[in-house]
Amino acid sequence: MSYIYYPGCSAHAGGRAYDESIQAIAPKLGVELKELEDWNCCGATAYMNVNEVLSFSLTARNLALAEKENKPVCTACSACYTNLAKTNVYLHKFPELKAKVDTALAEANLTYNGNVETKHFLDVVVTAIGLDKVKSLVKKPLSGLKVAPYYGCQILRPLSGEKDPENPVMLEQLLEAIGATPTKFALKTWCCGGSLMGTNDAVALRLCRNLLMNAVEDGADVIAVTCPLCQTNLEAFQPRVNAMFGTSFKIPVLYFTQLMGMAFDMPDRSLGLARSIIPLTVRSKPNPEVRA
Amino acid sequence: MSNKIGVYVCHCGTNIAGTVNIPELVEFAKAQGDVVVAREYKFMCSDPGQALIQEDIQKLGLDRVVVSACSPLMHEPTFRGACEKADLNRYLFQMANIREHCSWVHVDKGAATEKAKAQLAGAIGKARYLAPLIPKKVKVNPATLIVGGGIAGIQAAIDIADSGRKVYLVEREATIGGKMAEFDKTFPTLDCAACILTPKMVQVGQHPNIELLTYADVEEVKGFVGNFEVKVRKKTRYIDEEKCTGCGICQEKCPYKTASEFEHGMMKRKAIFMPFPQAVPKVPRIDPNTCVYFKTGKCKACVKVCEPQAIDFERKDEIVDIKVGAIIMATGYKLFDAGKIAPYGYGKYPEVYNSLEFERMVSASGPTGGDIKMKSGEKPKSVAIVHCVGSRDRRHNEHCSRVCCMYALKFAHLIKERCHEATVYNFYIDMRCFGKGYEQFYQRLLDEEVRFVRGRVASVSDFALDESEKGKLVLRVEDTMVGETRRIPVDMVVLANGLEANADAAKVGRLFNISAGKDGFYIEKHPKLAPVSTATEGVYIAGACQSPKDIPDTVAQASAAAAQVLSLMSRGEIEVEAATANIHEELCSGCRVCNTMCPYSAISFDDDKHVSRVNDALCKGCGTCVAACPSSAIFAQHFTDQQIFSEIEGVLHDVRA
Amino acid sequence: MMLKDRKALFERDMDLEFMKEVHGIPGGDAIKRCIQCGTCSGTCPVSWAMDKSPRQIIAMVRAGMRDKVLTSNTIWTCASCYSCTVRCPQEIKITDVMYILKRLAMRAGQKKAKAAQVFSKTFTDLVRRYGRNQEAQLMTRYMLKTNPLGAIGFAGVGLNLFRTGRMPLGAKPIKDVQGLRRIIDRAQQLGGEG
Amino acid sequence: MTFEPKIVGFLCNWCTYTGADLAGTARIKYAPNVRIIRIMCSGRVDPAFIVKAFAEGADGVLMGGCHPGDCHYINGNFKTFRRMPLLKRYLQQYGIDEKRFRLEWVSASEGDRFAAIVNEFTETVRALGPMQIGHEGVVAPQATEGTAKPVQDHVKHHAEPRKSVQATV
Repeated sequence: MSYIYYPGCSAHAGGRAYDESIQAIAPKLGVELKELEDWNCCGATAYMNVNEVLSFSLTARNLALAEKENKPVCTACSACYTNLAKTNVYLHKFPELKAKVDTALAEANLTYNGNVETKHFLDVVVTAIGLDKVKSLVKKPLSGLKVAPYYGCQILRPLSGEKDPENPVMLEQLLEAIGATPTKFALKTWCCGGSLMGTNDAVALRLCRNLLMNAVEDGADVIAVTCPLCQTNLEAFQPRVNAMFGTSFKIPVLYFTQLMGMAFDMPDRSLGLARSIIPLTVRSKPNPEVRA
Repeated sequence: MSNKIGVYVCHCGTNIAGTVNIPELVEFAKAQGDVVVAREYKFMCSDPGQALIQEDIQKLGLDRVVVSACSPLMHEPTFRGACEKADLNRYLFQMANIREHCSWVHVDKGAATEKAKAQLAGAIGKARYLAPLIPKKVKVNPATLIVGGGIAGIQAAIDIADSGRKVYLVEREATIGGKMAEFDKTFPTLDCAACILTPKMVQVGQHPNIELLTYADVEEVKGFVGNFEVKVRKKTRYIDEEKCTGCGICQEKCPYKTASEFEHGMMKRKAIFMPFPQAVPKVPRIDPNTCVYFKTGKCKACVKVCEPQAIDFERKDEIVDIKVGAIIMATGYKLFDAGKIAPYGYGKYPEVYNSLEFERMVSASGPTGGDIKMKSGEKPKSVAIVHCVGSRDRRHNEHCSRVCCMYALKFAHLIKERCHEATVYNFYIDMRCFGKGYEQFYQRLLDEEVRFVRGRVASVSDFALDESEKGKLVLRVEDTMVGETRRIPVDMVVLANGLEANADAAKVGRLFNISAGKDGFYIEKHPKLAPVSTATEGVYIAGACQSPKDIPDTVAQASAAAAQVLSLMSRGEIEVEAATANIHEELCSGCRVCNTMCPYSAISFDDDKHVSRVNDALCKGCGTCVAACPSSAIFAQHFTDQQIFSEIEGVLHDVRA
Repeated sequence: MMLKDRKALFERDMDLEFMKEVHGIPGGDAIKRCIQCGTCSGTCPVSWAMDKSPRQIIAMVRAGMRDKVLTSNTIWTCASCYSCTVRCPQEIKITDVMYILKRLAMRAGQKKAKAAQVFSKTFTDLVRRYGRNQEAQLMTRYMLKTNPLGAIGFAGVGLNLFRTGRMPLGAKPIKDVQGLRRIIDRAQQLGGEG
Repeated sequence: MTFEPKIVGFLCNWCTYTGADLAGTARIKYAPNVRIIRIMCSGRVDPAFIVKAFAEGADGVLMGGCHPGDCHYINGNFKTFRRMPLLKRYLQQYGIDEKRFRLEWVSASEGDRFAAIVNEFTETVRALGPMQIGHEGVVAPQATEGTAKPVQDHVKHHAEPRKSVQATV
């Protein structure tokens, strides 16, 4: 299976470990990822605030570049995913908007006809590759490891590969496939604050507090995430959460791709595990289910 | 041939006159050949309007009448009647639809007037070639079929049967009673549902004029108003209904149990069972999926104890053919599946109940004997009632389900009554208490200190933010009156599910030739003036199959439908369509193409004369055979090639000119 | 000023053009449908931090309260989690409506918009320069522009990210950054904003 | 002044005609170009009607019946459907662009859909431009009860699959 890979800006910064672990496991899964040539920032949420035409034009440039390759685009950053998918929908739904975007693209001799399919890497793994393939690659199942399956927002909403964005199951299914035990995690689709951490940290920190609390109360050993921004907010800002709420959280936050790599028994370096601020100490435990 | 055509243009108040230039249309009509008089009037359908026509027929000796007004489906009968009163054969009348098909759907006055002219010219064109026809009369079979044994079907059945006429009541389940049988109290009077329903059920069961066909489905409907032929499949109960005395010993002795559908799984029932003690008829049925005999061929515990030897494992379905003159559809509704709204946690949290489950819980004859308690056995200290679950929601049902506000209030009252110290919340978007005594009931609940929070609940979760929420179900909702988001922890959540059409409503409707709307509810002939009739003559609708309804409205509709049926019956005979097909024997080549074309096998073949013949008692006048006849030997009376060609020339008058 | 002594809101002071303006933007007309049920606010994970709930904002737009809407912190508190959008029983894309209002507020140069405005501007400037976002620069520049003191709080975080090689400081532009800038400038002009 | 196509619509009484009535009661606005002729069943529509309409100068013909399975007369619409390929071939023989003719199933509850179809078809026909009578060479068939006309026969033979074989040779 072959995709055009859109790393997104954070792949070279906050989300390096995400990018590294994806590059590591993709070949094993039989997924060919060809990085999009000369891609640009998708605009995240910031551009939407400034200028609609502009934000869609930015994403459209990436889609236009991808269209030349005529392969589906795959990204692992939820914000990038939403921007790419949403651009497709909007350009299709609002012709007058598309007209403007087209003129803008013309400035760089680009055209986009709306024929690029966009997918989140999690969707690719679970739907396109399939869990059987994943299971077949597991060498060191993460037995007994309790993982809080955190989806966050933009992988699910407004456009999602899931049947019911209110009640997603992909991540749980994947975690079970690699031998881990997903926790209930009532807040699994709740927001971590996203970029509010920059503009309104008091609010974002409280959201993170609730998520961390929920995960810890469920007895999770680690939180699995699908988005670099969630990872940074939940991990890098844990000390600030503790400072603000007098809590003492110290729970690792890893990308689902890193957990997969661990189960595939791949070297830590290749998975960027060293980039964890809060490292995962236990990798597997005597599985209560097994004992019972 | 020259005619004397009279043309009458209706203003319909401003409905037509507001868009179509009436004087221009009248002038246009006058200019058409054969038209001897053209008039306009505010409301042609009114008595003075009709008088206008009748006067002209008599004074000017009109031999054709054309009315340019609303849809013929609306007023053709009216004007045909008017003509006939003036001794002009009804089939010499033609209508041009310039309201539904013109003034109501077009904005540009010029264009609308042009189209109106074309429609009128078409009608005049057809009128030129109209021929008088004499409608045949056929006897009306005095029996009635009622589909659905809920309160609607029961009421209609009794009303009709009491008049001394035969009623066949077909019910899909093994007992009549429908949804109402599951209820405890009824709003706003709080009289117990069973107390008012069961006597009626018994009455139906014993009524000499009512034949009950329970655990049965209608499989085929043929014929037309006055003479329907219906095939009903009585699914086997593995019980001989004649022999069974309903003693119920088999039920006691049967060793195998499963979850009771009637109690929504909150209680067990046997493999041989009656849905509930008051079931009518008092005949159990065996559920082969639970009965071990069907798996292992052993047991037969029930057979051993059945004195009248009514149990017969070999018993097959039986097909019953019935003939009736009229049909009433009373197929009811289905409760919205709350599981479709994930954030409400139905099916996820044990203390989230849907409305019918709660009805059973509060019912004295239900699983808890009427006690309101949690799975733990304790009484809840706080209960949340959530309105509009699956109603007023574009993702599910756009319509308001009409009864939820009131039954939610009823629930609140019953909780207050049985768990005095419990706090009860109602979360609503709008309180809709429109019926007689309903607003007063709302007032009463306000006095009972039920907490009303105006806001649609966003989510129900067991995630606790602090001690006060631990072990509770937490509702997150905006109190829209305050404009603040609230987290409200409760012990129990009751969902006020909306009402929706049965999953197979459209399919069933097709059997009876009636259509269902996008929402799945059956479409009435006219929303105001013919609410229980349908587009198919002789088929009527009553109750929640037409739209969500409370019990009073359902019963009223049922009696209305019964009245429609009785008026049909008392006429004794009805006129059937005279516009049938007719074969010119001298032109018929005897190719028999039409024989196979006719959907009603109304065309037979005369082997001696080697020609086909139409049996006009069976012919419905669809005209399929006419279009197929290779030698133009068949006429569709009132829709002849000549009439339609002339109509075509008419609607295209402006191109030809 | 006279407004002060008024008790009621006078219809003549309502800005009905505002409502039309919002309706005119792709996705904006849907708010005509709102039945004020409050599902959006009840769903919103940050509604508790808003001075007006999303539902109230929609009501205020329909009433024509331009200033009250554009000065509310609500639109800047929205985290774009789209929870309201997938739950609204009237299928109104509330998150997109918030974007619309954010842009109108920025154009109106509202004070409340400042933080987000600076953030967005810093962000967009960086993208205009490099074609990609540089988180390190974004954070530092933004912090210094808004509240240098607040930066201290982030210092620890930044340090950790730096230590784990997650905040590279070097940055080089993408190949066709010129073409990208042309797109940006044209789009900006077409959008008639920013 | 733009070309306003004149379209003749043959609507079956039970579904499409009622659906059009619903569009009316719901006040759904649509293009005024279709002049409606009511027949009891789409099965009644003799291909000769359609040819007649074109011959009289119609720019398009719209035909509406009940959805398959919903026919008030059990299966008249199915028989109509079976005639269509032959009708289209027939139109071609007369040099009439088959895009000028459309068959649609519209139920009694699809007022909005009826309006949409009328608008769309009107635009299709507008794009095709006016029918060139004579040019597209159509002979107007006449009513033929009693005396079968050649055109008529031709249609009718084609109209009936089982006869078409011997008719075409």
